[in-house]
Amino acid sequence: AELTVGFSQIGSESGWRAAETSVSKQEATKRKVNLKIADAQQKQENQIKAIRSFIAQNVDAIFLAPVVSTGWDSVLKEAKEAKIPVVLLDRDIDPSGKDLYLTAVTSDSVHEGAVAGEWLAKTVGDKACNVVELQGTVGASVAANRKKGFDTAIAKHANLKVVRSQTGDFTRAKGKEVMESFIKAEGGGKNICAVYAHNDDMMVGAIQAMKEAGLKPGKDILTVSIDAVPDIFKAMVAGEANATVELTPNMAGPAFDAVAAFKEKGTVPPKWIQTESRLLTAADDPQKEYDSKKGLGY
Amino acid sequence: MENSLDPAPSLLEVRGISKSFGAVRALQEVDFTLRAGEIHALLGENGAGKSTLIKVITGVFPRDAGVVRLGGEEVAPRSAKAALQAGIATVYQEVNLLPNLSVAQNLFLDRQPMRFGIVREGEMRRRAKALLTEFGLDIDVAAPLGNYSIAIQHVTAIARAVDLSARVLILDEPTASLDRHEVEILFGIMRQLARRGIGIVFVSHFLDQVYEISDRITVLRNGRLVGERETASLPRLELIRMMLGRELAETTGARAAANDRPPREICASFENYGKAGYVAPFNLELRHGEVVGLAGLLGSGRTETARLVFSAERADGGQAKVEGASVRLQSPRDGVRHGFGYCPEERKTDGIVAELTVRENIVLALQAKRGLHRPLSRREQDELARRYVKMLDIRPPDAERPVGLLSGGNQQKVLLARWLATAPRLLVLDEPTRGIDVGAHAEIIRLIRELCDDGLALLVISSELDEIVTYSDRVVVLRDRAHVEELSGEAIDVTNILAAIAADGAAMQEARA
Amino acid sequence: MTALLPRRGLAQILALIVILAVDRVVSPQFFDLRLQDGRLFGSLIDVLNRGTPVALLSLGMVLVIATRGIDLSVGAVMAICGAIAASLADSHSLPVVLAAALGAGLVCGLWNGFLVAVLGMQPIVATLILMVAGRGIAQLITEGRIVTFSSPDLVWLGNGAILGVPVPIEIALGMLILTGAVVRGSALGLLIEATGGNARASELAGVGTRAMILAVYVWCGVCAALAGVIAAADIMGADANNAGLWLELDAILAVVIGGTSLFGGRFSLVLAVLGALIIQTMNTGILLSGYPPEFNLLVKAVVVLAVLLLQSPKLSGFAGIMARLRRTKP
Amino acid sequence: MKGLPPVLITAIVLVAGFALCALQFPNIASTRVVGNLLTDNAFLGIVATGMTFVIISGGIDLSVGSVIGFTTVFVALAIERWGVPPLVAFVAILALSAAFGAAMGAIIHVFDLPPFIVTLAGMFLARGASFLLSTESVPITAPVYSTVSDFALRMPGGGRLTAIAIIMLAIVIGGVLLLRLTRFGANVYALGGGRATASLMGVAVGKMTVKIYMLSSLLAGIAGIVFSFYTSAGYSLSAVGVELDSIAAVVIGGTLLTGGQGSVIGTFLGVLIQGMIQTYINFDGTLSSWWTKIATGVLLFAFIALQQGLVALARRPAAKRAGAVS
Ligand SMILES: Nc1ncnc2c1ncn2[C@@H]1O[C@H](COP(=O)(O)OP(=O)(O)OP(=O)(O)O)[C@@H](O)[C@H]1O
Ligand SMILES: Nc1ncnc2c1ncn2[C@@H]1O[C@H](COP(=O)(O)OP(=O)(O)OP(=O)(O)O)[C@@H](O)[C@H]1O
Ligand SMILES: [Mg+2]
Ligand SMILES: [Mg+2]
Repeated sequence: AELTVGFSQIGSESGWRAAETSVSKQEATKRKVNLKIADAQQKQENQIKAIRSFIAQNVDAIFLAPVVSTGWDSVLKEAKEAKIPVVLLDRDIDPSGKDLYLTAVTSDSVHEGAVAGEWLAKTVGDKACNVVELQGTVGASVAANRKKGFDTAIAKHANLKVVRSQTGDFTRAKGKEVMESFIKAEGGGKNICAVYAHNDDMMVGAIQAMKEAGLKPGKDILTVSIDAVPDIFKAMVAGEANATVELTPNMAGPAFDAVAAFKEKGTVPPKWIQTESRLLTAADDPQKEYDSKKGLGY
Repeated sequence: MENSLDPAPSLLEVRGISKSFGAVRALQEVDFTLRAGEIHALLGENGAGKSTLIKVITGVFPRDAGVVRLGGEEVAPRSAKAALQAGIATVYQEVNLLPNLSVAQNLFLDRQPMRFGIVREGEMRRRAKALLTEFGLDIDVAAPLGNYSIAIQHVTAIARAVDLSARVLILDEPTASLDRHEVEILFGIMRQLARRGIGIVFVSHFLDQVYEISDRITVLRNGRLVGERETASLPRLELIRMMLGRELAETTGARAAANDRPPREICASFENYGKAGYVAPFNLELRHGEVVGLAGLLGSGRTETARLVFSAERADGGQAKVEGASVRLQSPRDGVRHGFGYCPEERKTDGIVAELTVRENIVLALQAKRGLHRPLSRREQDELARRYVKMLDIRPPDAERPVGLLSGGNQQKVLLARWLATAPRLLVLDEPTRGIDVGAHAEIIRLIRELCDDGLALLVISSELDEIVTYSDRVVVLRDRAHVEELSGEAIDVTNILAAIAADGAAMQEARA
Repeated sequence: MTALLPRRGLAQILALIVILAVDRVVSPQFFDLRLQDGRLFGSLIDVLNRGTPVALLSLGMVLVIATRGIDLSVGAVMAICGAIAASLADSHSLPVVLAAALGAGLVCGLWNGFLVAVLGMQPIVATLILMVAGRGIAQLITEGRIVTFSSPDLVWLGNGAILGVPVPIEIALGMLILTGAVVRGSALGLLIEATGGNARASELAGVGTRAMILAVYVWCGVCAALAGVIAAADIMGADANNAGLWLELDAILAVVIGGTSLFGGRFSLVLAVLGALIIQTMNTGILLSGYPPEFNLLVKAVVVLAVLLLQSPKLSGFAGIMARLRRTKP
Repeated sequence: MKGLPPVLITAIVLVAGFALCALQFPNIASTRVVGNLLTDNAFLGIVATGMTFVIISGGIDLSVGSVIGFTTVFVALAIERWGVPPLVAFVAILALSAAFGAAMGAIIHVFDLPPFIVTLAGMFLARGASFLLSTESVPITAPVYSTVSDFALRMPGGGRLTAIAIIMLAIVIGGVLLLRLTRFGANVYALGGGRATASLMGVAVGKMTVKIYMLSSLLAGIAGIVFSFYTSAGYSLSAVGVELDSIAAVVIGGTLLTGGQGSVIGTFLGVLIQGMIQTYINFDGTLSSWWTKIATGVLLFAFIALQQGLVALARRPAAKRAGAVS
C-alpha cells in the first residue's frame, strides 16, 4: 500500500533547509510515498500543531525535524497512543523521549564542530593562530553544539585561540557585517589567522568582507565552515575558501527506508541512524561537488 | 493676609496666581474670590486666560505661583481627580467626555454604583436616566455618547459635573452650543444649586446670560485681573470696556437697512437636494451678496443642510448648480474646487489641525485648492498669515504657534481665515460666533456684512436668533430634518422665526418633557 | 530648508555623539579612516554603509507614520525586490533590473495603500498581510535558495564607490535629498502633516487625504525596494529568507527616535535618517565591543530607552538645558 | 449591547470558514481537531486577552512574546537547576512579569513615551534576559508537568480538553467579566476614548496605565507557564513573533487599534480563526514554505475583508431604517 507520511519541517530559513525539503520530496517520489509537508515557520508551537493534525489525519508515519531539542514529550505520546511511528530528522531531541520515536536520522552537530576544529588544528600546526568565530542564531541548539564541538577540538591546542565570537544569525548579510567589524577590531585583519563559521552562508558573506578589506581569504586568513552548500565550493574553486564539513540534506531517504521496513516486516531500526560528516577541502575536487549539488534546491 | 469684609463666607480664594506657557504669560498674579451660594461670572476676551485660570485651579496645569484656598484651607490639587475629590467639579471648555462610552458610563465614570466589585449596569442606567430627565433629555443612555449631537454631549457633561459638585461648580462656556430651552433648564438648576450653598463659576460670552444669572463678575484681560464687581451695579457698556479695554458700539438685534438692494445673481442653487435619513429634499438658492440664515432647534437638520451644500456629504438625489451650470458635488474637494468654503461647528474634530501652526492652518484650504505642484512659497504663506492674523485680530499674533495652543475663540478665527484665504464664492458658516467674545463677535458680524457686500454668498447657521435677524437677507427655518419655512424681507424677526420653529411646538414640548 | 533641518534635532545629535564616544571607547580605532582600493575604509564608513537599508526604509516609513499609519511589510518588500533584482541581474541590463525591482516595490506600496486608504483597514493589519505573504512571494521567486548573480553593474551598486564613498551611502543621501525636495518642494509635506494631524478636518478643507495616504505607502514601497536591491547587491545574492527580516521594527524605531510621533502629524526626514544612524552606530559598537552575543539585545534595549528618555518632554531637566541652548542660538 | 454586532459577524465568519474547511477535509469536523485548536492556541488566547485590554486602552504591547520566552526559561531553570518547587517558581515569575509590565506602564505614563517603542525596548530586554539565563533549551521533568500535560477531559469523538485549554477558557471568561462588568474595565475603555479627556474626568490615568500593562505582562507570564506545560521545557527562543499573532487576533476580533472599542470574546474568536487557518494549511500538507506564507496572508486578508464587508453591510440597513422614519 502507498504510504502517507507527514513531515513537520522547520521552515526555510536557509538554502540548506530548502535543499532538505526538496530532496525529501524527490526521495518520496522515488519511493511513491505520499509526503505531506507542514512548514512551521521556525516555530515549535507550529510544529506541535502540525503533528497534532497529522495524528488527526491518521497518517502512516510522521517525520519531525525538531526546531529545538525539548518539549516534544506530550505530543509524541499522543502519536504513540495513535500508533503512528515518528522519525526524527536532522536533529535529535531530549533523551527523556527515547522511547517516543522510532529512530533518528541525524548528523551530530557537536561532531561537525569538532571536525572543523581538528582540520584547523592540523592545518595550522604549531603556529600561533587567532580564530574569529561567526556563531549561528543565539539560542539555536545547532549553534551551541557547533561551538561546543569546535571549542573542545581546539582546546587541546594552546596555539589556537578564539579571539572574537559574535552571532551572524546564520545569514550572509550578517556574516559579512560581523566580519567587517572583526577586521576593524583586529588591526585590519592582520591579527586574524582563521575564521570559523557555523554555516557556509555566513562564510560566503565573510569572504566578501575580507576581499573588500583587501585581504585574501583562503590565504591570508583560513576559512572553515559547515554545511557544504554549493556556493562554498564555488569559493573553493576560486581559492577563497579552505574547508567545509558536509551536512547531507538527504535525511528523508534513510528515514523512508526505515519506516517502510518497519511497516512491512516489523524491523525495528537502530535508535540512531547517523549521517556522515564529511570534511571537504580544496583537495576534494570542489568543482565536481558544486556540480553535483547545484540541482538539489540549495 | 487679607481681611475679608465679604458678607458671605468666601468659599474659593485664589491669590496671586501666575502661569506661563513658555514665553506666553497666560496669567499674571490673578486674584479671584468665589463665595458660597453665589453665581460668579468670569469674563474676558478670547485668550484672556479664563480657561487657563480654571485649569490651574483644578490642577490640570501646574501653577507657577500663587495659592488657592478652599473653605479657608490651602489646596493644591495635582490632577482633575484630586480636584474632584476636594469638591470642585468642572465642565471644561471643549466637551470633555468620551464618545466611545455609553451616556450612562460617561455620567458615572469612576463612580459607578457597585456591588461585589461589579458595576450595577441597570442601576447606573436608571440613575443616568433620572439625572438627564432633570435636564430635559430623554435619550437612550445605553447608546454611545458619540451618537448624539454636540449639544447633547454638552448637556451630559454639565449633568455629570452638577451631579458631582460638592462645593464648587465651574462651568467653562457651558451654554455655547445650547439653545434657549436648554439654557433655561441649566439656569434653573444653577440657581437651585446656589441656594444649596454651592459656589458656581460661570464663563460665557453671552452678556445677556451673564446679566440674567450671575451675582458678581470678575473680568480678566491679557492674563491680568481687571476687576470684580456686583453684576447689578455694573452697566453693560462699562463691562465691555473692562473686557476690551476700549469702547465698543455693541451690535443690536435691529436689522440692517439693506433690504432694498437690487436682486442679485444666483451663486448656487439646489433643487430637490437631499439624502435619505439625513435631510429631506429641499430647494435652496444662494445669491451673491446675500446672507441666508438657517434657524431651527438642535437636531433640526441645520448642520446636515450645511454639509450637503458644501459637499461634505454626498446627496442621493436632486440637482446642484453653480453659477447656473450643473455640477456634481461628491466630496469636499469638489466643493472647494467650485469655490465653496465651510467652517464646521465642531472645530476641534472637524476644523483645526491642532499640531500645525496658525500659518499652516490658514493656508491649508488654499493650498489644497491650488494642488500639490503649486506650493505657496513660504513668503506667500507668511504674508497670508500676517494679513489674517491682523484682520481678525488673532491672539497671540504669532503665526508660528500651534493652533491647538490657542484659546477656543481664536481657533474659530483661524478657521474663518482659512476659508477667506481661498477667496470663496460661497461660504457656509456653522455657528461662527460660538465661543467668541463680544469684541470679536461684533467683528465677525461686521465681517459677514462686508463679505456680503463684496459679493460673497453666505449660508450661516446660528442658534442666536438676534444675530441671524441682524445679518440675514433670508432665513430658512428647519424642523425635524426638513426645511419648513423661508422668511425674507420684513418678515424676518425673532418672533416669526420662533413661530415657524414652534409650528407644532406643542408636540415638541411634550416630547422633551 | 528649515523643515529639512529643524530646530528639534538637538536630542538626536546629542545621542549620536554620546554613542559615537562610547564606540570610540570600546574600539580605539573607531574613527580611523583609510583608502582601500579607491574606497574609504573604516568603522565610520561601515556605520553609514550598514545603516543604508534602515535609513532608506525610514525615509518611506516616516511619511507613512506622519499620516498616522505604519508599514510592517517593508522587510518583506525588501526581500521581494531583492529577489527580483537578483533573478534578473545576469540576464538584463541594470536599468531594466532596477525598473523591475522598484516597480515591484511600487505595486506593493499600492496594495498597502489600497487596503488602508480605500478599504479602510487598520494600517497595522493591512500591512501585516503583506508582511506575511510578501516573504512567501520572495521565497517563491527564489524557491527558498540564495540566488546569486555576478552582474558587475548590480554588484557595483552594493560594493562600488564614487569618489571613495561607497555607492549605497550616496544612494541613501540622494534619496534623502530627492524625498526632501519632493516633499518640501511641493505642498506634499504640508498636506501629509495635515492628513496625519487631523484627517477629518483636512478632508473638509479639501485635502485629498486618500491620495496622500496612497502616495506615502507607494513611496514607502519604493524606498523598501531600493533598500532590498542594495541589500542584495551587497552580498551578491538574494536571500529571500532573511533579507530585511525584522528591519521594519528598526525602521519604526528610527522614525520614533527621530522625533516623529506614531500618532501622525509633524515629521522630519533628516531626523528619521539620523535615527537610523543612531541605531546602526549602536549595532556596530556592539559588534566591535567583543561582548558575547547574548548581550546584544540587552544593550540595544538599554540604549533605546536611554535615547527615548533623553527626548522625553517630561524630563524637564534636560528639556530645560535644551531650551537654554536653543535660546542662545540665533 | 456595545460591540456585539462585529463580534457576531466574526463568529459567523469563523463558523462559515470552519464549515468550508470541513467540506474539503471531513476530518476537521471532529472534536479532536476542536480540542487541538483550543490546546494549541491556549497560550495565544491568554496573551491575546491581555493584549485586548492594552489595545482598547489605546496602547500596544510588543513585549509579550519575549516575556513568554523569558518565563519558560526562568521556570525551567528554577525547577530543574535551582531546585525551586514549581508553585514557588510560578509565583515568582508571575510577580516578576507583573513588575516588568508595571515598569513599562510607568515609563509610558511618566515620560509620555509611545507604548510601541517602550514595549519594543521591553521586547529586546526580556529576550536578551532570557539569553543570559540560558541559550540552551532546558527540559522540565518535574512530576507536576507530566500530571498537568496528561490531564484532559475526554470529549465525545476522541477529542481532549486539556488542562491548558481549560486555563485559557477560564482566563478568557475572566477577561470578559473584568472588561465588561468592572470599574477597571470601564476605565480601560475610557483611556482608549482619550487619555486627556479621561484624566479630566477624574480617571487616574497613570495608575490605570500601569495596571493595564501589568495585566498584559502578567497574562504573558501565565501564557509562558502554559507554554512551558505545553512543551515541558524552557527555551529562550520560544514564542518569537507571538506579539504580532496576538495583535492580529485582537484586530481580527474587531478591536480597533486606535483604542476605545473592542471585546475579549472577539479576540477569542480571532485566535480561533488564526488557528483554523493554520489547521487548514496543515491538513492540506502540499504547501511549500513560501506557499504556506502566501496562503496565510491571503486567508488573513480574506477574513478581514469579509468581516469588514459584513460590518459595512450591517450598518447600511440601519441608515435605511433611520431614513424611513424621517
Ligand atoms: N497648553 C497651552 N500651551 C501654551 N499656551 C496656551 C495653552 N493653553 C492656553 N494657552 C494660551 O494662554 C492664553 C489664555 O488662553 P485661555 O484658553 O485661558 O483663554 P480663554 O480666556 O479661555 O479664551 P476663550 O474665551 O477663547 O476660551 C492664550 O494666549 C492661549 O494661547
Ligand atoms: N434634544 C434632542 N433629543 C434627542 N436627540 C437629539 C436632540 N437634539 C439633537 N438630537 C440628535 O442629535 C443628532 C445630531 O444633531 P445636529 O447637532 O447635527 O443637528 P443640527 O440641526 O445641526 O443642530 P445644531 O446645529 O443646532 O447643533 C441628530 O441625530 C439629532 O436627532
Ligand atoms: Mg476658554
Ligand atoms: Mg449642528
